[in-house]
Amino acid sequence: MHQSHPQTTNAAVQQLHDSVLAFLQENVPGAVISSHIDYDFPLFILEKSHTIDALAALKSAQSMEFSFLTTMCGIHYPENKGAEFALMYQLHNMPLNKRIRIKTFMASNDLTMPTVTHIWRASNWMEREAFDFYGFRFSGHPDLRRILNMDEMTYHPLRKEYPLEDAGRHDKEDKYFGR
Amino acid sequence: MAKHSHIGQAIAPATDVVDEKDYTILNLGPTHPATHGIFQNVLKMDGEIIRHAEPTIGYIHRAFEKLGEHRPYAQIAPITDRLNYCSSPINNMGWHMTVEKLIGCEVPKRAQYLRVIIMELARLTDHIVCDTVIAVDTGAMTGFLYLFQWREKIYEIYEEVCGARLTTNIGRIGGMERDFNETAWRKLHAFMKEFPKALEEFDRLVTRNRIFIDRTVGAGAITAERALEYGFTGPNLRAAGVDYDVRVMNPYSSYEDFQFTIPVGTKGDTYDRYMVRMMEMWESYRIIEQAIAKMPDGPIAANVPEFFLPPKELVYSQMEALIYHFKIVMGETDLPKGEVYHSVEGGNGELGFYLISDGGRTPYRLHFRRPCFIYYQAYPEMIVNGMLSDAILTLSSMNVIAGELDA
Amino acid sequence: METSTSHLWDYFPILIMAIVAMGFVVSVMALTHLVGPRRKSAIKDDPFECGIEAQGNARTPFSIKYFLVAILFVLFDVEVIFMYPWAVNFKELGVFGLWEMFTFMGVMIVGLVYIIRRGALKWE
Amino acid sequence: MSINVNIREEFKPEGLEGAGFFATSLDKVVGLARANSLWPLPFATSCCGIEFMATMASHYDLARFGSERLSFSPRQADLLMVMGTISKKMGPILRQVYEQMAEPKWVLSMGACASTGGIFDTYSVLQGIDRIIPVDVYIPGCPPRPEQVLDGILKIQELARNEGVQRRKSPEYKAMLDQYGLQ
Repeated sequence: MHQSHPQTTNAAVQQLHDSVLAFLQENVPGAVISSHIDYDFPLFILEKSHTIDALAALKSAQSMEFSFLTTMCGIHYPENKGAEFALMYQLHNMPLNKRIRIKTFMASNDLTMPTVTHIWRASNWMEREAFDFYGFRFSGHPDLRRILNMDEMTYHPLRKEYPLEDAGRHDKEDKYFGR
Repeated sequence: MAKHSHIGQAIAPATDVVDEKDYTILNLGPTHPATHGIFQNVLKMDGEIIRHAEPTIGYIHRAFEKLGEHRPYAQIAPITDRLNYCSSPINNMGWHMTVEKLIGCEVPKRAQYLRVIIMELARLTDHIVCDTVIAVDTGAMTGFLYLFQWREKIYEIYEEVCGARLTTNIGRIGGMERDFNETAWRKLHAFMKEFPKALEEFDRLVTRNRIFIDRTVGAGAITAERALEYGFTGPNLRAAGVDYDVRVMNPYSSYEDFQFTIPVGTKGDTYDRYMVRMMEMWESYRIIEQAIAKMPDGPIAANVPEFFLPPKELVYSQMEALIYHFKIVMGETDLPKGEVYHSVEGGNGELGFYLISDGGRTPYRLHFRRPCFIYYQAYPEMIVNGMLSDAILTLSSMNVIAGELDA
Repeated sequence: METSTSHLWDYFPILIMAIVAMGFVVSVMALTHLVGPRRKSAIKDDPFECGIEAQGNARTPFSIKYFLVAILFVLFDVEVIFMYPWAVNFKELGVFGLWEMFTFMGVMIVGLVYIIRRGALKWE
Repeated sequence: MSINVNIREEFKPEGLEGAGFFATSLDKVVGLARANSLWPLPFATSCCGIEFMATMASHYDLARFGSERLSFSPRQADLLMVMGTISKKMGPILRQVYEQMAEPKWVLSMGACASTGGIFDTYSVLQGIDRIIPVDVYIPGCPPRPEQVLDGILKIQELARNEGVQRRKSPEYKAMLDQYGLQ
């Protein structure tokens, strides 16, 4: 019923996308798997092992200077086999107001990723939150432990297979909610 | 007591280095009057000087992001109220704009102006709470008692528009649920007429107050580079000297039609954060003035019937409205596939909504970019080697809202 | 002989007032102790640590500066107490009393200046 | 020099009244004293805490009911006002603060989150504080309006006024505490 809406591709975003794509292909060969534009945000899907070098280059290079890490989070795609988990980094070049998004996929059995705390200090708690929610192991993180949930929690709640509700609730029988 | 062997001589200020094991451990714990919220800091103190701070958060973690995956789109707006509950309309509008960007609908001009008025009123309430709390923490209770009166007046305007005071759930996907009725306009004009006098009174009471200046200047300072390094946005970043404001850099809801300046501090200490919020209150006031003056006529909602909740009188009279009402309330409307990020200038910084939709009735993944969560990481670095009383002031001047921190 | 006892007699009202005062204090304490509910428990006797179980004990050494500031406060507080009798019979003492007190305060102010110059109140 | 003090009818305990004195049972006097001097401990965690600030501010002014002095330490608190979401991480802290409060103590659970977990039926939220501590008055609302909070305070005052002196030593009270595992 819903028609897929045209992706808004104005010229500036397209030009930003091409320049960053060219930069990545030239400086970190083999990193970019695919890239497209999502609603005024160029999105680059990078290969897991090259992600850290690409991020470091994007920050330090004169032409890029993505010196601000807007946000970072984990995503769980249970249905695509071999790449069940993804990590999203969103970078922002404040002086020129250029914003891009980097995504990298990984299988559920090796959720390890080098840390970016030495590149952006803001990512310290973001990585701890990603670990707390999805179980990503960030190698080299100064203090990787749960940040929002109780330390005694055994599972990683944001994964799709875990229920939302708290098991201790017995006044919400399914039959009242048509479940 | 070998450590203080020099006590026999004149009482020169002892700058001896107290070694590690002699620090007293102070627990600025979850329930503490000065933290204005629920976070814990285990401080290692050398007398009054803080040598080491170890924060713990998550005491009201309510799993917003998991909730976001289990609720249909119309029902997520009430959750976003509870993020930064001092200025919940800004969160609501941010969420509505994110979904509007996803479905690609253009909100009519009048609705955008109404939204700007509501958001700037919300920024006023947020900054009133923060500035009065800074004043209370330095001992000036009167400012709090007087200026809170005006927050009640803003709440009365909210009540006219959406019926709620604090958790407003204002606006809808596609526009505003109803226009300002006559009493809302009357209350807004009355507020606009008298608020400057009250704000000026508070300004005179606190801003040039000798005790306030002595206490806040230099307390919890952070440089612009460190602030950017820690991901600061909003008034705390502007206090450090970087003029980044989402309303100006990526304007939304026709903010580009209004003239307003961005106040910027220099040293990034508590006084600068206080002053930036104080100046921003004047700017918000000016924006509301311009919005009232240039208020265009026209519809208050875009023509997206499958997302915009129809008004009740239509639901009872027309068949389509009844069907759309039922589908939206039961959450049966699917949204297009896509990945969108939209950010608004919240009370504390850039509040971002990262939404991945797989075409279903609920978001596939919803991540909130919560400014408090990101800039609160710098708190230990800002208070070390400062006095304990400065640490309390720094915390209240950063305006860390626990709801947004532990979302 | 009689005058000596009558002399003593003048102080009898003060004795009564003291007894009543002490009596009030003791009786209120006893009443609340008897009437008020009490619940002893291990957790209740723990020090209040903002909701966390208390670790370590509170008898750790703390900085000497706290003691210094407290003693200086007591010192100047006592100075103010000396002004009460002066304030009571301010009229009778007249100008002589004024100068008397000014010299007393002058001595204290010299002490204060010495303390500030020495930086005892600074917290570095 | 007896001034005629007219206590409002519904608050006036029965008792022998004469010129300048009023004789009634000890329970009534203690109840009257407790009810009108409740020192609240504002256990404010989230949105209800901000609404409590509005209740404390000059417009709704909780001080009119004798609760002017907030005590943030449980030692001098009579009334534990739990306001906002209590997550599972916060549960032990809430129990600790409750147990360290001085007797007699009352608990007022403000808002849907404190009373039943509210809209946050999630893995990390304690679904209602009455699972860990006994609660006297629940205030619905998310957040309740300040008038509702004042009504809740009046209900707590009603309880305090009619409680009498012996309740906290009674076996039923002891049994109720054991049921929660509180000493």
